[in-house]
Amino acid sequence: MSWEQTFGIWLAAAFTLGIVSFLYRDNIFYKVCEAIFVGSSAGYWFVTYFWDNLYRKFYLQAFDPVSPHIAPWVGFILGVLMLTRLFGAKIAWLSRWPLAFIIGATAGVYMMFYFVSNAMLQIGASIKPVFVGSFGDIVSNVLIAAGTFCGLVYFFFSKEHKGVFGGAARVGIWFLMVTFGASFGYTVMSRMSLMLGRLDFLFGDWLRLIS
Amino acid sequence: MKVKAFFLISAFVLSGFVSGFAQESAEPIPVENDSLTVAETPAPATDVVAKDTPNDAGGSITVTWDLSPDDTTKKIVTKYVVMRAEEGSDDFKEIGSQVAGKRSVTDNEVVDGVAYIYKVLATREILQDDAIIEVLSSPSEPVGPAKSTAQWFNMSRLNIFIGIIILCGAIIYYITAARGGKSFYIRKIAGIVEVENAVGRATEMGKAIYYVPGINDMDDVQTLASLTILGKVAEIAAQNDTRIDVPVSRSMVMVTAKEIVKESYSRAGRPEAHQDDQVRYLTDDQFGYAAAIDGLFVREKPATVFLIGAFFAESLIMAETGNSIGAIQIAGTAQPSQLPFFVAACDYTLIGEEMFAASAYLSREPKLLGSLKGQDLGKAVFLFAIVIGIILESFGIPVSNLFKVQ
Amino acid sequence: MRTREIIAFFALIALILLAKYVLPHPMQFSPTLSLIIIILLSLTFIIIGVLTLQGKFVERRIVFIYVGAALTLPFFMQIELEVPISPEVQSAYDQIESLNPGSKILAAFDYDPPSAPELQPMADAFMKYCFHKGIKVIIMGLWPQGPQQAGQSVEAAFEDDPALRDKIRYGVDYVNLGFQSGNEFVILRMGESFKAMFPADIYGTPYDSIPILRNVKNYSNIDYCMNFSAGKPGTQEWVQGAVDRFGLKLSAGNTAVQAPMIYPYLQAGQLDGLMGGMAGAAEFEKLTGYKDKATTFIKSQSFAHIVVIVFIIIGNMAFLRGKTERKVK
Amino acid sequence: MRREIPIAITFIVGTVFIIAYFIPHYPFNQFENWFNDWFAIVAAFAIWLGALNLLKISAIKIFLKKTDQLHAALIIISFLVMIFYGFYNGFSGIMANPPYSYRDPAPGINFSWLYDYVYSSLSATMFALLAFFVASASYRAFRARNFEATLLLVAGFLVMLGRVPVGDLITQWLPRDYQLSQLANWIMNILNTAGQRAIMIGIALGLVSTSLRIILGLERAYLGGD
Repeated sequence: MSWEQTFGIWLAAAFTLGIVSFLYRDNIFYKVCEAIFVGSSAGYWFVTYFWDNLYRKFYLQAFDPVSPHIAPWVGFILGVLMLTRLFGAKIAWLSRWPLAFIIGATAGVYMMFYFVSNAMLQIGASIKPVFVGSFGDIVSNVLIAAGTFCGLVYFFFSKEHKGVFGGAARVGIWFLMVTFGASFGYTVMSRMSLMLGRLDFLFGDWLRLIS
Repeated sequence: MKVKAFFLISAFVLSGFVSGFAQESAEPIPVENDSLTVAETPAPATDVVAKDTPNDAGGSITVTWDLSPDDTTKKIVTKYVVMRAEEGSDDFKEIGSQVAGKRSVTDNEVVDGVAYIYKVLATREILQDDAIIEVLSSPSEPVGPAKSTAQWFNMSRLNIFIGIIILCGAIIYYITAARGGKSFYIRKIAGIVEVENAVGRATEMGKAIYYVPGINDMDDVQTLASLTILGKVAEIAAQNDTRIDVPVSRSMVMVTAKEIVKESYSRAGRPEAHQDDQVRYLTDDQFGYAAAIDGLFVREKPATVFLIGAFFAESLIMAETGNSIGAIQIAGTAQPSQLPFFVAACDYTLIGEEMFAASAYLSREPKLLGSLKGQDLGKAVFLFAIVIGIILESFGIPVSNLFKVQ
Repeated sequence: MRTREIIAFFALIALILLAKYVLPHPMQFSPTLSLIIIILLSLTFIIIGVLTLQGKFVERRIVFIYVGAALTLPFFMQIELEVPISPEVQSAYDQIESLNPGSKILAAFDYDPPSAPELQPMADAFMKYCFHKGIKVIIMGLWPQGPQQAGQSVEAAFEDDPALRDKIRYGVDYVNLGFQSGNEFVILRMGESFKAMFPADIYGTPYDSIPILRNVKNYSNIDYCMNFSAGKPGTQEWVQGAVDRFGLKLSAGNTAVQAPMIYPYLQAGQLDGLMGGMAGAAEFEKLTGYKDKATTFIKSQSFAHIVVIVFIIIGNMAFLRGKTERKVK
Repeated sequence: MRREIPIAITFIVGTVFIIAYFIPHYPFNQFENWFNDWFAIVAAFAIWLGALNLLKISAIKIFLKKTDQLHAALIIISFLVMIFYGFYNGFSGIMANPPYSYRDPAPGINFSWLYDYVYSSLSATMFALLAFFVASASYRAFRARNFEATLLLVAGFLVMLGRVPVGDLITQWLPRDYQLSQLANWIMNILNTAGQRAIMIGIALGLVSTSLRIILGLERAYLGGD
């Protein structure tokens, strides 16, 4: 193993322990690790944005020797306008234009995206014959339909939760609570395996206590 | 109002039928075809049709056929090969193939406006020791000419079009009604009501407020929603003379948040209290950001923490640390997978739609409240559609296709 | 820093040096010692339970220590955890077991390093089993890092049994086609032609000059498919794209987070078998006979799980007791 | 004008992008792809603003406020080291024949080394802290405080038990379909699906409404003052 690798493994082990020490309380080791993490990750993304976005998505496209594209120049112009903030208040207001553009596009694109994937598709999936299959299937179908219905009733803002309507909203909260509990309990185990990966590194690659 | 709702609902349901029929009317027209059977060679495919692929940007023709009578489990037909030539030429080239039992191939290599002729070869590959030793095939009659074109409206999305028109129409209707002076009842939403109390608590304790707007960039509507809420929270904080800190993980969010916080201070009449370093960038990295936020929480010990926006796995890392320093935490996200963690670790959680409603609710502007009322009407239409749909489906009338997305 | 913390810090340094240079490598606790440790830890739970009942809720750092211990100690314990074999893993194993030597299996690696603790053990056991049984493996990935993870599995198999290095030849007994972008469209196009999607393997060797791929045109020339998936694109796309359309036979290994979403396909028969999370990996290791990391990891995971469950029970005991007391007053 | 033009831009762009969803014809079919690229390019410019802000605030700490000097200095140093190797490896990569990427592994200390041993180890460990936080959160939150909390607790507890071999061991006497692991799957696939659907449909409605308010210029906080 080369010295860079050995050094790297010791460094990585020190960082691992430094971050874990936060569980005890904030301390100088965590603080050092945190500062290095913030700085290096900011640098990492800075570099990645430069090469993956600016170089590949703009430079290589716009200056393609065979068929140069025009579309990336729109992004370039928006980006330059964004940087006007660096050059004083006189022209800084220009940076609102690319923001307005991005906000408008985001609102437009995601409005359709969510309407389709979260509303249309989910409603389509809810519309299913209920009384088919075994008794168990029927119970399951009824529960899904009733749960979706009551859950949505809970989200009504313009009607007071009273009477039958309030009752449905309450059942809706119950369904939401079961959903939260189940998804939580469900995730616990896979979160444990994340730490196992680090322990495997510490005891295996670094200390070599396990084979 | 009820009449209007009924009208909207029936329009919605009807529209689905319309779009359902629109799709069906595009049935292929059968083409005459003589079947010539040669010994050992499979019979050709029948009813071959080549036509422009609908609802696309052009450059595509779809070829469909009915299976060859020899396409059975006996494997006399092993595949179909589709050949194409320009009209007036006999130079047929293979453009695609399909395994036995399949009935269509999409040719994406055509030029718009050029007429093409197609034929389908029902093919039998005879294998020996995994190697093809003989290929027998019989061509269908050539069909065409077919031309590809681009469409200006995607008919298969008509149902979505009508759906979004109804929803947006309802929202805009109530916004306009509110402009005209109508006022609407909006119920109390626990988490949102607590926003003001939470800011008040920080004021009493003389400590700062931290507002974390999630880890996504400006290309997520959750971030936009979070920033509009930030505007209201910062205004209340400025009125109370309580410092609000906004550490962010995206540069564009930083730029926007700076504008918002500054504006909130001047709306609160305290522009002099605003400091430039209240909004600051940390790092674009998910866990780097979480590490930095954790550090800030334990060192600065804010009295109130807002975690509102798009969060992923880091949600619990932040919320647990916020909890450990005893801060009042109000969270909100439309990330269904992270809601359980916020519910478990925070004092109040704005669940999905509630987060989007928060800025309208906090502003108390009638126009914005009107949009909530419109949203509710949309919800009523959806609920109605689900109930009716389930009933119809249970009686064997298929309607779920009305919500199909292509 | 308080003196106690300084002492703890130097103790940690000493422990690291001890572990690195003095302790035996690998280190293992005997079964008796392991049992004693487990009993001692369980006893401390009783103490915590009593304390909590007296109204003293333990602080979260105590919970952290227990989780840490539960995750760490099993690495060194020589104890066997009974892993019941679930029918879905058994069926995945049976399918591979029924293949004749020389059969060709497509192995799709659709995950990245963060999911490796759960999926790598499955992939390792799978690779070892196939190599020993003489099943030919065609590796591909719809996730960019997938093929690298596959490379690690191949290496793990060679390290486990160095004799395989001579027996198993690249290009003849296995091939790594690499990554192809395009998600579910790759799966669909492969139904027509593998070569269209993978004109060359990961080293740039043309498709046609690789012996194992001779006569492999599309799914119909593949005897079985195994998918290791951590999300999208993954098992769901394979079922919809390859099983439903082209009749591919498929089993899958999934992360625990993914698995429940995949169960309906199993019930519908579109999927032969399913290994879910660490438990699935441990079961598969047991069935194939190549016990390795998952068998260790599942111990840690189960212990950590039990710790969480016990703490929830303790928390509720005290809480309920407090409630009834208040009612009595 | 400083507010009117941006509002007009938002309105026009937003409307065009909604309409584009229904038009398969060029150039509308390309808008979404273009937007993704444009956004990526703008983000690459914007990160200069963020990075300079990070450096400025750290520098102020070191030289003016004289607090947290070590912390601030480490941020600046590690940022610059990463940038140096990122650009050094990147530019030598595109000059080389055949060209290679800045993140390709190579012997010695370089961007890929920093990624593997510094960035990845920090990132993976921070992620792994969840193993502990998930435990402390469930210890605190899963208490039968009231009926709703009890539902949360019971659902969570059953699913948690159903996910470890122990769960099936204690219900081994039941038929396979009723064992704890299958019960957990049932809760996930039925009850959880119902709740998730309600949440998702609600989100769609809220999101459409928010987007519409933004496009119509009713929510304009992001534009700041005049």
